[in-house]
Amino acid sequence: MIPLSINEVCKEFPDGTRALNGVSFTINPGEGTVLLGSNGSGKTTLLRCINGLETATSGQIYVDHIDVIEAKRRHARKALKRVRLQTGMVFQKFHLINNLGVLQNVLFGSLGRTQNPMKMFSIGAAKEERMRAMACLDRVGLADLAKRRADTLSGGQRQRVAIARVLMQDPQIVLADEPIASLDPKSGREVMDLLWEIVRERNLTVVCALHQLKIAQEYGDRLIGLRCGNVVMDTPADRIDADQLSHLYDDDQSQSVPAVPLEVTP
Amino acid sequence: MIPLSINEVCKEFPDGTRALNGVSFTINPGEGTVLLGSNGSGKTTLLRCINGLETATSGQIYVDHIDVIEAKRRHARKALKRVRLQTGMVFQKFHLINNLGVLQNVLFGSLGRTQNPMKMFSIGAAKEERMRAMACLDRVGLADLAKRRADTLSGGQRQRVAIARVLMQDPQIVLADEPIASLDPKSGREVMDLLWEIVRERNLTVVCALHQLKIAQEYGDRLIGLRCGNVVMDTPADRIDADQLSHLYDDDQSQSVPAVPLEVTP
Amino acid sequence: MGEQLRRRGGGASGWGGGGGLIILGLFLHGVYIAQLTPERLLSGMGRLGGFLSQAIPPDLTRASNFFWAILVTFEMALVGTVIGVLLSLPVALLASDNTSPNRLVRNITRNTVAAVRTIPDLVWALIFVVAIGLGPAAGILTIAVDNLGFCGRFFSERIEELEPGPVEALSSTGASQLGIILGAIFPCAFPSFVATSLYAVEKSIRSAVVLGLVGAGGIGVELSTSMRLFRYDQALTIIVMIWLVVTASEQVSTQIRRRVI
Amino acid sequence: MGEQLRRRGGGASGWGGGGGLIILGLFLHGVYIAQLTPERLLSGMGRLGGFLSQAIPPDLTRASNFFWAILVTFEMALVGTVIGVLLSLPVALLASDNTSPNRLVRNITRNTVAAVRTIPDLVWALIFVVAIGLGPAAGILTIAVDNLGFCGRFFSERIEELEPGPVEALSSTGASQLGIILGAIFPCAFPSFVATSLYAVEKSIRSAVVLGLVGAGGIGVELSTSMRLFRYDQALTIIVMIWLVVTASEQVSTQIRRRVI
Amino acid sequence: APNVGEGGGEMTGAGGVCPATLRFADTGTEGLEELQRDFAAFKEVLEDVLDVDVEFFAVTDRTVAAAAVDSDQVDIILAGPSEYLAIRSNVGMEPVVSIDRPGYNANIVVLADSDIQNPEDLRGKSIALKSAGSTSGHIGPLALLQDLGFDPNTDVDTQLLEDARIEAFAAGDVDAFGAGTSDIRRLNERYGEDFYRVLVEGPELPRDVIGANPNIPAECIEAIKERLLANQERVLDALLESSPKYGESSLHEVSDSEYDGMRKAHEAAGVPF
Ligand SMILES: Nc1ncnc2c1ncn2[C@@H]1O[C@H](COP(=O)(O)OP(=O)(O)OP(=O)(O)O)[C@@H](O)[C@H]1O
Ligand SMILES: Nc1ncnc2c1ncn2[C@@H]1O[C@H](COP(=O)(O)OP(=O)(O)OP(=O)(O)O)[C@@H](O)[C@H]1O
Ligand SMILES: [Mg+2]
Ligand SMILES: [Mg+2]
Repeated sequence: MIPLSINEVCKEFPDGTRALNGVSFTINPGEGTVLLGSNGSGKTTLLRCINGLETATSGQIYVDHIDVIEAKRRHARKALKRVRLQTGMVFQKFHLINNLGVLQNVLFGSLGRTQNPMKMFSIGAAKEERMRAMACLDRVGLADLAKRRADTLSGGQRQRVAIARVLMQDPQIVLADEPIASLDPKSGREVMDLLWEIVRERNLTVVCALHQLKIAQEYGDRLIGLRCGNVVMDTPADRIDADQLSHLYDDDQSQSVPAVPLEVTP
Repeated sequence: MIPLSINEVCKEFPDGTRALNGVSFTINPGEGTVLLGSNGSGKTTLLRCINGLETATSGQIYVDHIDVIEAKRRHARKALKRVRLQTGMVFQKFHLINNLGVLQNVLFGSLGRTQNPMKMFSIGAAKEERMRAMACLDRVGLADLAKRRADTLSGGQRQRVAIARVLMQDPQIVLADEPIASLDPKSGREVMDLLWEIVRERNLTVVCALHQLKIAQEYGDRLIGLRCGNVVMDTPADRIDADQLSHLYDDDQSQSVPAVPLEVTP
Repeated sequence: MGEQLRRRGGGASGWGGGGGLIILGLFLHGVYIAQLTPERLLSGMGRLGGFLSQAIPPDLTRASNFFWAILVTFEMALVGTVIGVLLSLPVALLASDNTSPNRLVRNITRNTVAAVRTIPDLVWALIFVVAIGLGPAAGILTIAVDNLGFCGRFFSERIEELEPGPVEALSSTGASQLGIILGAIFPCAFPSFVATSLYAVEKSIRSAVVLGLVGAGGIGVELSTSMRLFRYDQALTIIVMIWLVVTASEQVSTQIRRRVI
Repeated sequence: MGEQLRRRGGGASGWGGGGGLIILGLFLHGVYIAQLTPERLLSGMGRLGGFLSQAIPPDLTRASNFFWAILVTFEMALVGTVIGVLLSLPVALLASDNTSPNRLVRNITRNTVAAVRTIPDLVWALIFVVAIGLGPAAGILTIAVDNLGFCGRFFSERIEELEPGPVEALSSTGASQLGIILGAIFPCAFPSFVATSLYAVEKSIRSAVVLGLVGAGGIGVELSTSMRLFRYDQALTIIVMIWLVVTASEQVSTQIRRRVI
Repeated sequence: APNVGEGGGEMTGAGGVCPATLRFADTGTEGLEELQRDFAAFKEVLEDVLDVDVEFFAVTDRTVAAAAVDSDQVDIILAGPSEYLAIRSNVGMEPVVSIDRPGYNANIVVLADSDIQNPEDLRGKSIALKSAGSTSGHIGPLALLQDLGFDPNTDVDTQLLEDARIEAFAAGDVDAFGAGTSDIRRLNERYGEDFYRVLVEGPELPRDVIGANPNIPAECIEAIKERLLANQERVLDALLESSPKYGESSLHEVSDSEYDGMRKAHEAAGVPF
């Protein structure tokens, strides 16, 4: 199975905002990790660096023994593709293709695996792929909406379609950026159940950014807390203490002030 | 103060989806109401009907003694404007103007009040308006980011800018569509505190769609539960029972199946 | 509901099907009369050499004259485009589904813009010559009207494609139509408007032959004279010079767009 | 950071300031030479009456001839535009910041497209006549190349303006560039591509004078002949007929766009 | 010349000396301006007289016509005098027959109430012309000025106004107008004969030419010439159906030297060949 290892990763945006400030941790196969941290602490940035959507400024990220940062910097397509095939992402803002159908959006999950992308369009798709996509939709409870256009769905429905897309991709690592932010409590739990079911079943690795502490403690094997782009907490979920948690969201530097190094300000 | 009264409101979308199925309730001034319901139960649709962004198919909605649905149908601009001046909205997807600055976005909150919209651009804005906007930003803890472009903010930061915009608008009724969905727990509470503080202070009316039951019970004076476009629960927050709540998210008809009347299906 | 959707789709494609068949027929007949066989294309390639040899090397003797002509053309194109773009903004708002006060106004505006586009350059040039006499002014107005037709349509399409979110956000504050336009529509459409306008300047430089028609000089006359007198080498010089100006303005345009996107 | 941002902004506006000043100077000089005084405009209005009276009422005697000429022109414009649009798709992908394999390819493509646009109709007509002889084929290819320049640029701009979200979503599945293009870029840009292409057909009908250059006939020749012979009443008939065709195609275009937006 | 007669390949036309198909382009002499755009009769007569298939193109641009000759895409061409010279010197063209057009000349006119009373007053004035290389709208008037002792490039302000020339002249935006016969007729139609004054009237201009691509065999050119001259009535009647300007025309044998005067005029105009 594929380990994920992150070493001293920094990310500075072109405008000088420093979102990650030397993040390091290693996740064991099959570990369900929850990423906590206040708004702007760098969770999204970290997840995007892992699958190479964002190029980290320094450090190493190993997925399947490939250094993502290096691959990204050298524009090594093949390496990057291998990384991405193995990492599925659920975005905070869903990122569906709005003017296509729901089933089509799910079918796109397996776009990385096919040689011929034409095969992934609902008209030309092989029957078995369509069946798989329907099964994925069914698993998130939206089989009835397969033919709807994605932009007529409610927020929560969209989020589930995005999750179905990742199921379709069938990756080894799932990166989930607040996957249940817009789901109702019951659906949220169902989705978490679903994610964790797959993790257990296939011994996958999950990194999931969450704001719901209760859910985080309930589902996560391990909780990693970010603050101003630093790892300030990293414990098994059952050994967490309330103090640590509340410290994570402390006001002073972390949330309202962006994660900018002080020396840049005049 | 302004009461909000909703009577037998139905909404059918052009494609036949029936999102609201005869919703009625009246909210007393200063009442903090929380709207609960599973994904697709019609919360967003209801809120959008209240300020006339969506035209309800039938029924009456009275804001400030004006029938919104009627006004909308007759394209009565003045009436609609009066309604909208009094109702501030926080959107699920923030809806900031991405390529403008944060302060500018907040300034737009008072666009409805000015005769001359040119005055609302940060360059031409009156000093006092700018000061007010800065104060609103400060209240959501983002005063430092006033000059950033809105699209460089994190999800949570954007949500807070959207809330600052509503503060700037200073309405009598606040319609909030999952205002804390992407906020971290501490900020989420802060925002709820903020909203409720204003509600109490100015005796405003809030209707707030939420998925966090705990927060709903803690803040709401009254909880209204929607299911398939029907009100299935309407109780003071302190008299809620767990059974009722869990029933709200029951699987059978409510979530995966869209709120479509059965007779439409062949 | 599935059924309903399908029925709706079916009806639409039935209607579109009729129109589609006619268009397909016209298209196929067009292909037929073109007789555009691959062999013809291939054998043609060989013949181009002789033609090109007449244009290469470019004749640079009059390059400095051309430079001034291009500069003047650029100035007039710029003024004309600015006028056209400014007029296009309100027109586009009136012509767009989501900003027009009502259907009637929208249809009238849209058809008027289409009519403005249909009337050829030449006619506009004549109209303005009759009205205000020969000279740069007539040329500038012709360019302005040309761009009104072009930008009016493209601005309007862009406005119709905007995400509804920001507009709804400002509507919900009770903002007036003007407030929404200035606060949400223009900022969101701005990058696209800038790009379209920059293209319009470029287009006007190229189509500045019209400036020659009205006695305002410019590079258009030079180019058409060179071509008519078979001075391909001189024409090539002009084309290259225009291309340089266009490329330079593309650079500026890219810079500007990068800043506004 | 505020400081930094400001400094960056300052530098940029310093650079842009220089270019901006030059452009402003050219613009002002353009305004100056135009001498476009309000009195001139006003007094000009009066003179238009005589001009219009020659055009009204339209002369319908040759309307049926015109109808066939417009139909033929439409066919050829359609074929030319389809070719041009199909060629534009890959070209636009190579020319866009966010889809081009690298900067070099992007710059080369972009400048080539600009060059294609700079070369006038007449020159393309010459090239195609040399290559494949007089007739509709040369006209169609000229229209195609013209549209390649136009659509290549507009498609590319649209692609650069797309929201990054859907593209990132597909990238993150490990999709190849082709997969991303087919799955995210084309669907998201589709409404805009359709609108641009429909405009391109319209534009080609109007600019189909090029078909006359190469002996393929069409309405462009009729119109320019009418104008040259001062048969304004006949010209008006043609303009109105083109306008009707354009309006009809706008209707179809609106229908199509409403379905794809 | 692989392309000559590519339509048939064999030399079966005009009694076995010409290609089976001849491609004929009318450059519209001065654009297509005078043409009624109906060449069906002319094409039919040509096919009958020459005993070939004729592929006919009405081309609206002289440059395109020249390019078509140059690349052997066209065999026979009907051209105005200055186009003949331009095409001949640039890509080659053999004159076959010429067509005269009685009364076809260039003039310089001014508005009736103009201060300009005699040609000498034109010095320093602006004069509207048509387009570069046009026989009656550019070369002809410039030759007149040259004969008057002007240097047309410096002593007067010439403006090439194409289709706006008549309106501009009528509006008084220019002082004078170099008008061909057809321009005069249009002035008469639109503004009446009292509207303007002919200041200088030029001599009759050289004849239009039917010319052949130099790659056409000499026997074929000779055969075409004979057949055209022998059937002059029918050919001219058919031609008249396509264009009224050939009203009192007749066909003539032609030699290139006929156009030497025109060559000089071109030189004087600053556009030598
Ligand atoms: N493109 C960008 N340019 C500049 N700064 C950015 C950009 N994207 C993010 N940032 C900044 O980087 C920091 C980390 O952002 P990130 O989105 O990773 O936070 P997050 O932990 O996901 O927050 P949230 O919980 O609100 O989603 C924030 O200060 C944010 O403003
Ligand atoms: N424009 C539309 N066209 C058709 N159906 C729509 C449209 N917008 C919403 N719907 C449908 O209306 C129903 C109610 O949607 P709504 O967005 O109001 O739900 P919600 O309660 O806000 O859900 P969530 O908690 O997921 O945000 C859903 O079934 C949805 O699919
Ligand atoms: Mg985030
Ligand atoms: Mg909702």
